[in-house]
Amino acid sequence: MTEDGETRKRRVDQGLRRVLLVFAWLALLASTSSAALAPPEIIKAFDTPNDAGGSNTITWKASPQDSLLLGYSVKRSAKLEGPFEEAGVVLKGQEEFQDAGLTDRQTYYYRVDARVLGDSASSAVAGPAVPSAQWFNLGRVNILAFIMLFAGVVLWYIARAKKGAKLFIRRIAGLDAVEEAVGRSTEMGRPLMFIPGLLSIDDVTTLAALTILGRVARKAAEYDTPVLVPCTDPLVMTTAQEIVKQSYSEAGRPDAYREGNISYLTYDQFGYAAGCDGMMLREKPGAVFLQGYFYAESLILAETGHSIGAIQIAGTTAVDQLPFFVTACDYTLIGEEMYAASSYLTREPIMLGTLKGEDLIKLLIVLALTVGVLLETFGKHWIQALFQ
Amino acid sequence: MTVVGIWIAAFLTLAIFSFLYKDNPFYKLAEHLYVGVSAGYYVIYVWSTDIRPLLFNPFVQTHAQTGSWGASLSQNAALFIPAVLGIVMLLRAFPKIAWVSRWPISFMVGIGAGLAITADVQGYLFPQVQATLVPLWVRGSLFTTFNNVLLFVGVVGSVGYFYFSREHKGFLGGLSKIGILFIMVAFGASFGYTVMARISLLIGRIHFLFADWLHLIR
Amino acid sequence: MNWLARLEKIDRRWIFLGVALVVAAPLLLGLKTRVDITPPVKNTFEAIDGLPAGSVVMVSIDYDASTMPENQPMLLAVLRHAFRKNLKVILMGHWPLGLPVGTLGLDQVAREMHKTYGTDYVNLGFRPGTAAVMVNLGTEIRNVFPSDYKGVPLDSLEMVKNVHNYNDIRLLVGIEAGDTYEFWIIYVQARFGLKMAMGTTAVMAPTAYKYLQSGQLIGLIGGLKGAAEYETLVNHPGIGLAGMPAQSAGHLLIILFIILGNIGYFLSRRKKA
Amino acid sequence: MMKREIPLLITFLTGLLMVVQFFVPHRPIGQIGTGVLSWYTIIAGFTLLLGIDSLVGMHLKKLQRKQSGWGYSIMLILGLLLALGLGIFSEIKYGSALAFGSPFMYLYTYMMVPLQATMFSLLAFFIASAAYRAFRARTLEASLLLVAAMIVMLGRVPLGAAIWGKFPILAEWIMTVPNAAATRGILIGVALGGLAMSLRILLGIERTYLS
Repeated sequence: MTEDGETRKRRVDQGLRRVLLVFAWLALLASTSSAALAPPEIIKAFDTPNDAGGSNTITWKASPQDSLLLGYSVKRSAKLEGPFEEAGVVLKGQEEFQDAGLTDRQTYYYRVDARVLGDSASSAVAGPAVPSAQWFNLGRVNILAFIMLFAGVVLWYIARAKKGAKLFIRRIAGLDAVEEAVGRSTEMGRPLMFIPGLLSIDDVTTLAALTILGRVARKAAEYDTPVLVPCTDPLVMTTAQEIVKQSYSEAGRPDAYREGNISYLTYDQFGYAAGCDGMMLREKPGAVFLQGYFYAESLILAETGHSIGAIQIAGTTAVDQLPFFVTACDYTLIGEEMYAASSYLTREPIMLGTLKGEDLIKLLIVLALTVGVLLETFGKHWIQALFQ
Repeated sequence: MTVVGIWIAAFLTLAIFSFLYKDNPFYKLAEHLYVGVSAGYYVIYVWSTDIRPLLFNPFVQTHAQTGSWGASLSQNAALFIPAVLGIVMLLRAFPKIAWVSRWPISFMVGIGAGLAITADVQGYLFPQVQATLVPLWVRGSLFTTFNNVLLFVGVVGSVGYFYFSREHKGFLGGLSKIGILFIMVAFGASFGYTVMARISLLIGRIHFLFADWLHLIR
Repeated sequence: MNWLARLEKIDRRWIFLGVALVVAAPLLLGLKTRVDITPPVKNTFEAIDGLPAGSVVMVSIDYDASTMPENQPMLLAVLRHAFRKNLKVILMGHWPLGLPVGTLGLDQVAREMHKTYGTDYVNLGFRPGTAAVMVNLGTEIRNVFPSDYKGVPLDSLEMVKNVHNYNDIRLLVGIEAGDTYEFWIIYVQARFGLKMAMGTTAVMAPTAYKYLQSGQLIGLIGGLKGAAEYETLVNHPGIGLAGMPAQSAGHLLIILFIILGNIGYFLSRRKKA
Repeated sequence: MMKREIPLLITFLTGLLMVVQFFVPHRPIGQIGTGVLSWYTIIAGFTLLLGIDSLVGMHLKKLQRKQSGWGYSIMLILGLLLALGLGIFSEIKYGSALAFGSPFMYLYTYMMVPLQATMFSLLAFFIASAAYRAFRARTLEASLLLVAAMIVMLGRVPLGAAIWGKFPILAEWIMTVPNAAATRGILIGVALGGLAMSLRILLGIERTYLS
């Protein structure tokens, strides 16, 4: 098309668009001025279920002209006849509103207005609705049931383990490498480095990492190899200091423990990465353990660790970062393997008992999945409903 | 001031990049400055966004409302608990009574573990299981049927990979093999997916150097 | 050693150099690429383009340094467009650490287009309380921002003397990296009917799309690609457009290195066999 | 007892309380969660001082012993003092260190931002070197990793679509079907493992953190 043709086409386009716009406005005007603006229908107002009180829920069916609206305004009154005041506004397309900040055991009435600029249409009044608090969240009963089932199974296996039942757990590849890594570092006369991730001790992944640190430090103490633990969280630092100290005394070498090896760097994500990188380059650890919860800094650490020729054993439950550890490290404990590792390394029967419990629940979940998809295939949503 | 700031920023940027060649004094300088400045930065940041609004402001506000420090102290008495636990934490620095710091540590571990129990079930387990419950046969769409079957097999396979109670031989061996294949595809895919965002970051830095610092480009 | 087998062990510093070159070169050379203009970006452009000179546009900085590479190009392109059309710009933000970043961009574009503070643009700064701030601006801007970011009273600034609330603002452009834009829609679009367009990171764009479909947003700029489109429309190539060939080249280079590595691997394996 | 049993009891009780408040919306139990979390934030805030103590102690020691690189330790401590000094000054003068235009924010804009952004951008280099090294078709698994990565990479840029129009669609399919399936499997495992770990901690079976 020539440029001339293109301009012409654009002009026609614009003209068309203008005409359409005028029509749209006319339609809107017609719908608003002639009081044809349809209000929302089927208004329901009731106490919000499963809450701490002070809140009502209002639902409605959207106005037939929903697409033309600005939104809905929910109005509240203590009396059926009013006066109504605005409780809140919601966007078009929505059919529910929670009115919070109310007084329990008081009566409220509601009305929902469909709004356009400069006009609105009111629905019928709904109510009375009386807010109150509940003692148990019925919507979470399935979660409670699952947790009780899980705890029951785990406790049963622990009891069996205590009675001396033999519990088999398969080998986990990354774990056997721990000993090898410590040994190789020692041969090369280099220290070990343990990076416990970015989170604090309220994160269970970090606690699992610290358990692994305990075992690594124990081995290192036997070989008399120093363990460097740079931390980004002061609580992780103090806890790690205690753990490593304990491991050294268990190995009968409390004198070899150096608190300064377990240090705080900075709370800043990339500042921590910069500090760890610098430490790797200068201390040249023979093995680097990247265990814990990591974010984007994972690959910065793992690539630097690789460049100094260290054996790297990673482990994290951060699914987003697993691809980078898998590509850049020698061994990676993937997700649950890391939790398993922390119990596996202790070799205590009770710990293995909890692993067995997890596996039984896993079987049940696979069973539920299998039955569930079959039921779904026939249009039944029973299993689906259990996990709502 | 802006010009000075840009020169500082440019110097630090280049100093960090120099690390890609090898460790050198510039990187060491930038690294140590970074660790020092950011460690200090977070002390101020945490004071300004956590300690002051959460611990001190409630006392000041109640005092402003009631006009009495007594009322302020009694109404916000609960805040003494974290304040005391926080100070107890600092006793770690004194070896003889360091063991007291285990109490706040236990408190924090308890919060984390307690929250994780319900959050793991509500936030991870149930939604993931629910999203996998798809019909294995979708009338009229062979493609959706294929995808759904693949999804189911992939989920069961990768769950199977994490089964520890038995050697991965026989049926379980096959299942976990399927699982690990799926996992590898997933890792490759998310690796590839991230490349774009990472290159964007580098574009941002290089643009800073060329435009804001050197004015080579507009 | 066979040179082909050497492909298996390229020093990673060559790779680093390659990445730096393919990303820097398109930026430095100002390589031009064509990007297809998508309707959401075009609509944003036309919304600004259609405003009469002197109209007030509000720009909200709802991101911080971490997403700067994606968000900043959008900000620059939109500001350039607004200033070229002689629109008045009010800048503000809901992210405490975002405003320094937004101000950098505003000052840069204003300097480059010879605009004066107080008559052509005003920087209000940041106040905490996202939704509350948004709602209060609907009655009187001075209730929230009695003065600008430097403490100059608003009434002494020529441009905003007669600007009191959303009625005096023709369009809001939010540059977004989180869910703040949904607050804008819920508290301002729905309540006051203010027209708005958003520039979001690429990750957020699919979610934001639903507001576009419902007509609550008149336009959407998604990620570096969206910024590149806008730069094309304002005919001022910037980091977004230059970034497109850099992205493609970066991806291609990585793939190339993977292929080279595999060639080296197979050759050396055949040799051993 | 004070050193082990009481801490274990504290863990158990706080943990139990957090579980209970999840199920009981009624006042005051349902509100404990948010209250306790702000307590947590306060305590964690205090611990930063422990970190500073460790960091400064380590570098002062380096200085005293004139260990290699002690010059950098001076820079580190100066940086720390600079941030603290500007922060306290800004707190007093501007009411908040994070107030716009304060010297503390100047430090943030011209030191923290470029340092963070540059460290972050190193990933563009490392993602390339890691891909080159690890993506070798050694085994079936490695080949899948490699092929999936290449397809998704090509599907994300205009260039890929120019080579073969279907790349974006194929990439999208890999992300939404096989990738989603595996991620789901991993997440189910992580959830169960985390649940068991939390349970072990509450019951006092896992007590390494109290060594």
